[in-house]
Amino acid sequence: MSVTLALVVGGLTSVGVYLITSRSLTRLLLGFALLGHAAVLALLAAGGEAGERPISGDAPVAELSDPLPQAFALTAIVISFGLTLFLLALARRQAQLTGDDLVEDDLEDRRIALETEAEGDDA
Amino acid sequence: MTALVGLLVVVPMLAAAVGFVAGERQWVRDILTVGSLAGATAIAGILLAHVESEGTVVLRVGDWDPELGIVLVVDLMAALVLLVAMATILVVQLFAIGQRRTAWGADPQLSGPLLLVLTSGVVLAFLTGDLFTLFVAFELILVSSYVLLTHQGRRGQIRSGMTYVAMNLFASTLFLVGLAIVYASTGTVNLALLAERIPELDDPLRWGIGLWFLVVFGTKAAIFPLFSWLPDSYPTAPTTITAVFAGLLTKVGVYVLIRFHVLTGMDDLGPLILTLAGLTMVIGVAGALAQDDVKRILSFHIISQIGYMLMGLGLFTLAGIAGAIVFLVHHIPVKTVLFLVGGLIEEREGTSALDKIGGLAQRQPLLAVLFALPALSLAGIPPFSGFVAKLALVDAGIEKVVVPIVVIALANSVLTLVSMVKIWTGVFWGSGDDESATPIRILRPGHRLMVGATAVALIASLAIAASFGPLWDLGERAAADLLDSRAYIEAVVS
Amino acid sequence: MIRGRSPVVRSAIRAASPLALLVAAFLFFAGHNQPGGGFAAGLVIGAVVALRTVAGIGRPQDATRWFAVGTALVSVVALAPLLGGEPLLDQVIVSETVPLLGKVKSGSALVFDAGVTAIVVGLFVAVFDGLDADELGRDEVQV
Amino acid sequence: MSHLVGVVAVLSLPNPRPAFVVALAAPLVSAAWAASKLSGGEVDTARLDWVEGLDLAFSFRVGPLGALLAVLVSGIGVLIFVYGHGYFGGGDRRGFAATLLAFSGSMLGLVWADDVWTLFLFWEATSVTSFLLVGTKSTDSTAVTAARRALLVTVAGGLVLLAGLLVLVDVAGTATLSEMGPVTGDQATVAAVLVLVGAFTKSAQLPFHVWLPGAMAAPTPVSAYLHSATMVKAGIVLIGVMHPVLGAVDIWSGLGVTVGLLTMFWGAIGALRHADAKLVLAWGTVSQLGLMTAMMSLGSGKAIFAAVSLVVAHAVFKAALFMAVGEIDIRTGSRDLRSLSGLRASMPVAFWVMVFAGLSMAGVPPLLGFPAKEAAIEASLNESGASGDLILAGVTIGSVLTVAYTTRLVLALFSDKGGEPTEVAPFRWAAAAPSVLLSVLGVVGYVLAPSVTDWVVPAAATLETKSAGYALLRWPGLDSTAFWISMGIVAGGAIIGAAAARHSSPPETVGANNVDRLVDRTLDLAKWITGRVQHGSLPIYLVVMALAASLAVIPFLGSIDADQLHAWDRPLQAGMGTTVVAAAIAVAVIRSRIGAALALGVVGLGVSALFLIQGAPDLALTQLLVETVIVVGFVIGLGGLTTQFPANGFVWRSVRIGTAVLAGAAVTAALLASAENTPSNREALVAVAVDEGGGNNLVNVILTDLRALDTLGEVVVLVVAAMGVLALSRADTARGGGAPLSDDVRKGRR
Repeated sequence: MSVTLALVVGGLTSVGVYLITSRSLTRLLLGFALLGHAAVLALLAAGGEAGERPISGDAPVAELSDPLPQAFALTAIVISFGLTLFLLALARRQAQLTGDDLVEDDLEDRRIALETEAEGDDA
Repeated sequence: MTALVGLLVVVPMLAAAVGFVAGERQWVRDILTVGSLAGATAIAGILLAHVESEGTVVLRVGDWDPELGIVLVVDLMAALVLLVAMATILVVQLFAIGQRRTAWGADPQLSGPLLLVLTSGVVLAFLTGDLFTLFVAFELILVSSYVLLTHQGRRGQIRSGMTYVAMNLFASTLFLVGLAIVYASTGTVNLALLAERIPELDDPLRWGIGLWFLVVFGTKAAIFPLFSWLPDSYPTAPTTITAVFAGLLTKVGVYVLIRFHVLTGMDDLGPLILTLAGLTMVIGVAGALAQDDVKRILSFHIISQIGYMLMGLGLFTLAGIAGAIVFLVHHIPVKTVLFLVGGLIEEREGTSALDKIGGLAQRQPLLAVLFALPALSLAGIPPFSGFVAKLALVDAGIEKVVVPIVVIALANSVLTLVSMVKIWTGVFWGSGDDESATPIRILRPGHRLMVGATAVALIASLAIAASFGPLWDLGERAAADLLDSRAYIEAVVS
Repeated sequence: MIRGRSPVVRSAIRAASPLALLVAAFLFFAGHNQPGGGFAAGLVIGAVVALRTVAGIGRPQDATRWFAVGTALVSVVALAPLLGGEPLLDQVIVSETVPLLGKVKSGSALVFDAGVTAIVVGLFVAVFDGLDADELGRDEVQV
Repeated sequence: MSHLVGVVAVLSLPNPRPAFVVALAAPLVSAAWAASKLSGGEVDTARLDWVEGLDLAFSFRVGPLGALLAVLVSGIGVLIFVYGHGYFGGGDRRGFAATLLAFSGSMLGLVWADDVWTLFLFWEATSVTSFLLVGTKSTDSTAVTAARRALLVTVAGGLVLLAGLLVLVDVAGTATLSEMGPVTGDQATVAAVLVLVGAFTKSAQLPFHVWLPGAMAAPTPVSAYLHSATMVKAGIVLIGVMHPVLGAVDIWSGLGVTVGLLTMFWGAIGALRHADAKLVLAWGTVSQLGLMTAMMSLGSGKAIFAAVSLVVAHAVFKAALFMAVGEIDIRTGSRDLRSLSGLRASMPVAFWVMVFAGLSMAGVPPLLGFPAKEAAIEASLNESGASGDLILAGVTIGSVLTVAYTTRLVLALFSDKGGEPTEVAPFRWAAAAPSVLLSVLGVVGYVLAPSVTDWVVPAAATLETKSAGYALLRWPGLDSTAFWISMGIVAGGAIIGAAAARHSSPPETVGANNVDRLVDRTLDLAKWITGRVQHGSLPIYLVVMALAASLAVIPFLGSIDADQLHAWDRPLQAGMGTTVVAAAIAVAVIRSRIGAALALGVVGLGVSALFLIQGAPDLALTQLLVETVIVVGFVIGLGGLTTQFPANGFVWRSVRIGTAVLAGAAVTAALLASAENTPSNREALVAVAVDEGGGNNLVNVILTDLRALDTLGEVVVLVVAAMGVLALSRADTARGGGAPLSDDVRKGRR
């Protein structure tokens, strides 16, 4: 396993996690895009060492890169592509409704949490 | 038999596609959805009968060697859960047709086909013998549920949908990383081969894989502390959608958790899983007690009940896993009925908030019965299915002498009952805010279908209680097959 | 941005369209032996269709049609073997040599790939239709 | 079985009027059947297997005890339905009658059960149906609270019982009661305690008695039924049927007798203080149950005999007393001992019923209560040693108080308080007749004591063979110690009762409040926990998830093998990797939306380059195209928003950064640990790809053929996502409106 690749995956994950824990939906989206990259690179890294492009006849079989993780990665890219577009639409809808793109808290949860916080202050 | 398996996966997708383009022709969609779901239920029934007598059915998609291609495996556990799941979705779809075009229903143009996509995802998740296909199945389920949750574009739905999407998307990312880890260390994603190779790995690596997938599947299954998306998102969705989600989706998570962790021999994670099971039960029921809305109470109950199934898994004994499987089977229809009743209440009263409703037992005695029976089942009162399922699990716990989880499981029953009583006294007894002002809607023609569908689901759950003897035998055999991974490996590889 | 619909942009898009379609065709057929394939082809065609729609060239398209065609193609490939008693998605292969592209596989995998292409194009139509449906309102578009 | 038919029949009645009459048929049949078996006859059994794998079955066994109890349950049931018809007068009572019938059926099932699970089933069924019965006046919050309390206490007790039964089945090796032999040992002790606690909750023993007085919020037919022959007797019956199995456990009789006697005392005190006639009876029931519990768990032949006799006598007189008080209630609108006046003249029937039934309760001849009480005293006398003396003292004091509260009740209820006599509504036959019949039965039972003995003795003998020799004595003779104690009790009790007749100081219902408070506290605690765990804030959830995933990685650290690692596959990889990470950091740091989107594009390009370096041109191509679309989509889709991202607080930011670093490290570690790549079979793949897949591009062959199913799923995902985008963009904005977040919620934001 290439340490560089593992580190790149780790770095992308870090920034991705930092972004998705933001209140801004746009950053949430950016974060998921980065996490998607991280996941795909991880799959690729799982295929072992770099090699020739996996096209039969280009090189001896042993020198080709492992095509299976690449196929996984491709499927993953496409799926996360679709979901990112959907998230984009969600964020846009949210912006339409509230005028900003901030993630809202769940009102009912907040109500219950606040109720008990108030009681906690008394005790 | 394998042709049937193929149909089961692809036909719902095809029907969904036709449904998307059917435009205003609602009858086309109705025929398609009901038809393909009824077909799926029938196929599931045939498969169960076949698997029960002839053993596991394996479909090699595209006729490829399992080392290279994808396999779909129908073993006893899959067939059992599949039948219940298909029948449940069918009933909910009938309910949805009855509920069409009300404030509480979903957009019929989308919801029918989306439900079918969801169905195909569920089928695939139950049947696949391949970890990457499982990922795809999850994505099918998730993307259709994202859209089902949010397609009306209401503010609350967008908010809760965002929570749902974000948490599950994160879990999907983790899933992919998990796949990378698994592939890197074993060179395959085929479950049967994994069942062979993972147990041979070094302990740390094996534990790491087990824990990682516990997080991934645990998020789908809504276990502690990864459940937060569930109670926020479920109550805002239209009834029919919540009913399917509640009955089914978390159970898919539990199902794969059981499948993966048992097949790959992760029994040393048992104590941890038991701890999580206890916490899941307690936190879930605490949430249910804290809520003041029918749908929210019911949502938290899902979490609490997931704890029981997790408990069965955590025991890693034959009785425990069999208990988890039968609990799963019992829980799907019960939960669905409860949510459908929640929908009926909302439909009749215009809200599901406890303090705004009252006295329904007098006005709607049938609804009271429809609620009371599954509620008692959920609380584990005999002779309903919930009692036997819980008894089986508690029995398994006592057998392995894990006292704390047994105590929690029993105490949890009382608390479950408290919250059910809360709904009962709030909704069916007492009086509403202002009785004269309570809107009693005019019965629409679809109402009868809605009540009928709910009743059918209830009868199904009662039938499960009545036939628990054979069910338990099946559950035990399914658990035995799972625990002895050699059978699974042999069926797939040879 | 694209909203501007300046004549220059429009002509550019007009001119680029056939070229892009050609590229897409190449990607599609080369896919089995070279990098490319149905998905990549779909992305290119989709981009063209989307650009044309947004720039106001040609009528807006109905994404669901594309989906219908695409899903029908892939489903047929998936289910057809069942009729012959073969397992799900068992494929038939006929390879032929075509000038420029070399050996090209045709048969069910090609149909399957075509389905993928259609769906990707539909995705583009839907998304650009959706995201472009109405502006965000109050705020000025700031780029 | 006939009860089930009855429930269905009552519910399906077209006309509500004859509900009670129809309902009555079922218990009449079972009472008649059971009565025919009273004087011996064969033991009837029935068994229906349910879940054989778990040893669950419906199993019944009707012996002498079952027959005797069934006669009580069904016989009094019949009278209750007659009484109910009179009590309610009219209105649609189908639901009520059906529930009552279901309850009565459950009770029969309970006394007939021969399998612990069957027993448990009906045990819970009585809890649930009694909940519905107590809450009959569902709009009355007192009734609802009382119903909830009763349900919680009895069901919680039921679960304790369940645990006990599970342990018991484990020790005894069978779930069938008639097959269980005596068990002892540690496990048996655990089972014994658990089973006793379960019995205490149902039979309202200290400290679980709190639900019973509250349950008086129910209509009187319910109280009369639940608290005489049925519900509360379930615990006594349980102790009885468990006696042959668990009686030998050391703690069994000690615990049972102690709790029983304390309850007897405490209940009597309660009965002496209350001013509501029904509550007096309720507390009296608690007290009487204490005596029965003590006798049943004492376990000697005489004691068991006494317990069974008391069960019979108590059922008869307590039902009569409740019915009479209920009659007073409906005809005067009050049950207050302090205000009712002149009833002796205006309600003679009720008066005489109360006198006779009361005397029976006090244990005065010539009434059935007398020989039963005598048996209890004799049983206490039989006990030797200090504990025997204590038991005797307890029973004596308790009995004195029993006489006292009975005397007080009758005197106070029917005395003239001066002033106008209370107005009384017209007489109703159906409401009075059953109580008259029952009070007459008290006398008849005394007269026919030998026959009663013939029924009680075999019943008691099924629990304890030594009970066989005893008999209910009409006249024990002047040389009997027990007789003189009895007489002393009556005299002493009468004096105290008469003195107390004018006083009442209703005690605070401390116990009941405690249960309610416990429930409230639990709810508060639940809210607190929920408030902590379920913040409703997505970022916090995601942090939790990321941390959970990071924790999951800990084991990986142990399996990183440096030999499997190399710095980079190709030097270019290192350069490109650095670029990607730098661009990613830029995405996070740039505060303008468009800038961040462009930085994301750079990351995408870099990743494509990494793909190329790795030998994955298909991925590189696709990634490039996808990235372009996403960046463009970003700009079109969200371009209209304000350009700047909001800043947030230092603490929260630190948490985020910490979590992010941890998660990144975790993923890196996991990948490094899993490096021992088992070679995949590339050779086989290449072979089939070319021969059977018909293509040289292996990735493409995999996608369209080998793993076409994945691709199929993938494109469906795309379709659905696109449908979602369309639906969201077309959603009607007006429908989605809503109030902006309230300020207090905003404060909760991070």
